[in-house]
Amino acid sequence: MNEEQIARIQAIVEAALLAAGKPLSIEQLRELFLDDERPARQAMEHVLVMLEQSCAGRGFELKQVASGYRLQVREEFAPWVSRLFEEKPQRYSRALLETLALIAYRQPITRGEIEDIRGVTVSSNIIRTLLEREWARVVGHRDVPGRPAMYATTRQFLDYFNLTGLDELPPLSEVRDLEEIGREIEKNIQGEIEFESTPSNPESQTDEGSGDDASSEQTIH
Amino acid sequence: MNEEQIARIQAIVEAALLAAGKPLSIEQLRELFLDDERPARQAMEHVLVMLEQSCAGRGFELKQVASGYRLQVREEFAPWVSRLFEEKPQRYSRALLETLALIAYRQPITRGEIEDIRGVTVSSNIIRTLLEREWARVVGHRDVPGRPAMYATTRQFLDYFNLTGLDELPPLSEVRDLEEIGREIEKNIQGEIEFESTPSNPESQTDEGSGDDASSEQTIH
Amino acid sequence: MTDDTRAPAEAKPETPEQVPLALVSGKPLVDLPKDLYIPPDALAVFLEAFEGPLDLLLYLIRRQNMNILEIDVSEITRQYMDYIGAVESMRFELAAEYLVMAATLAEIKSRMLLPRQESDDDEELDPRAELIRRLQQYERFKQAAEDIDQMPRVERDTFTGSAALPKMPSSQPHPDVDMQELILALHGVLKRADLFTSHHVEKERLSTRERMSHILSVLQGDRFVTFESLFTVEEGRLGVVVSFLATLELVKEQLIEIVQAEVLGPIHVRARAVS
Repeated sequence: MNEEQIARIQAIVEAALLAAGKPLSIEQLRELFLDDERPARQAMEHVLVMLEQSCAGRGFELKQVASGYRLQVREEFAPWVSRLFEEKPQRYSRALLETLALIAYRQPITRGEIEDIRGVTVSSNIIRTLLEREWARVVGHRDVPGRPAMYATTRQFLDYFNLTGLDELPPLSEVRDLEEIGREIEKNIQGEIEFESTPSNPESQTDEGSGDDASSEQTIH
Repeated sequence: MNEEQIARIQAIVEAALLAAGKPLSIEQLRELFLDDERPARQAMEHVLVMLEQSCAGRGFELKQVASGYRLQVREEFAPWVSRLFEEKPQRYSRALLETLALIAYRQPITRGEIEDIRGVTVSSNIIRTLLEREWARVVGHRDVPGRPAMYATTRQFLDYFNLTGLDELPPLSEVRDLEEIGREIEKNIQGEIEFESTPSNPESQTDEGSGDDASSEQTIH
Repeated sequence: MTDDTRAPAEAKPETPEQVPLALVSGKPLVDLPKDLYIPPDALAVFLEAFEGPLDLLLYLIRRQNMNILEIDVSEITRQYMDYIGAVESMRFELAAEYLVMAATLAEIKSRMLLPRQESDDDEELDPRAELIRRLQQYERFKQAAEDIDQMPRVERDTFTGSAALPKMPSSQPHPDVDMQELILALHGVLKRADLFTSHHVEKERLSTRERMSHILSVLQGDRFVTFESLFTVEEGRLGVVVSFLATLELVKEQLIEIVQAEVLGPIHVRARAVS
């Protein structure tokens, strides 16, 4: 491809992204072209790099998110742009955000498991809101009595939060395993009561895992 | 205002127009800025001229419409962009295909004659679809009461099916041989659903064709 | 414990005190009086600021600048019980989870008062370790929720760009049809009409039919054309025959009429269906 062709494809891609108003994948972008003019995947990637560069200094930027690429307003201009909208951006309750965080980092997870960690009941409203916003979805049912639904986050969740994958979530703070906590306590208590040292193999099913466990489930979208 | 300020306002205006997704007036654009930073009307006009120029060669352009300014995808890219919104091609109904086949093999033929053979009414939609697709055309009117139109197939019909002439259509004797093939195909399509090989009473057939019509989902009449 | 293994959450011990807990009579309730006295009308609001017993416990621990791992269970328990007691005495509805936690804390406290037990094979966890585990676990996700809230998101920190659409070609795509489908359709309809036996559509007939259509389309309207113009020499003998057959068939079907003004004069043809 010569430069002229690239420039043309670049303009078409920009036009399509602005017309779509939502992310488009490389495949979707390639599909816009008829067989004989369709750029190769690699060429399309090149075009996207060029497009990204061409947005320097403008009001918008090319952003890659989970479902593809989209053109979006630069964060630095949000204060001005948000004045366009009378409604303030929606705020989410701590309960909702905590539930969302648990689904994001611990998926697939049941409501009961969320409640175990949060120590309180999860209201049906929160689950409904997450499902309606399409940030979470049911990915199956746990094979235990009652067959509770298991929740996972969606591509829309990642798109909404400007992520390409779950591995881009901020890492969870680390937690030392129970055994270590147990030893600490034992030392501190000074033998007032004897601490029963935990089984050397703390139930591997529990979420005591290492900090990288967030990324181990990134394939679930 | 110095150039830097203008560039910044220009980026903000661009961001706002892209976020708004609707035309914004000069006043609305000025309203985005707080009192002490709000550009004068004239300055804003200047910014819009600059913005317009900066869109040269891109996928979109600045357009002035009745209610203000908006960013719009360039019309020259409509052929590509429109593919974003293309619906999946539907399927033609059995009734339409039968009508088309009769026009091909029995032309020139009137709607009444088609109905006589098919045993059911031919809907106007079917005829219209065939005319719109330019597969059939009216070649005259039969000199009987009502002067019904006579239909024949077109060059486009031949082109579509890669025929140079109607004589290249499979002769009906071959069609009979196709009964076997047809049964195979239906069996494959329908899987476990049993294929009704001998519709013993043709009168009971509906317009949608016989029960072996595998494609009942989305059809065009 | 050693300092280098401090809990990560300890890195931000400042938040609970600075963030208003609740709004009481319009004023932010930033800190609680040291004696834990809370105006009765604020107590319910105060508790609502927490996401449950774990959250309240975390608050109490942070307020004393304690590390979770070093919590003075008996002091935290006392404070927790004070709140619960106060709320109960006000006859506020209290979520069951708070009461369950109160029971757990009471159990831990009573265990600590008991002499050490000689039960090596006791698989049960020390309730305090279990509590600490839960607190730590909860704190991780409380933090994660705050992190998620800080992440740039659409409609608040960024906006999806879109532009108006230009005039677009109408794009109703045409369905694809396979010749096979067409044949099957024909087969179906002919079989139903039982036409196989009574009609024989020959190859020649098809080209004749095609020519019939062609001739009809030439004869549009009231126009006469000369008979000869229906034939083209280039087509050769066969073409002429086909045209001739087509013309005869059209006459037979009374679709065209043939006129000869005078004997041996030019023959003209026109469509019969004149209005």
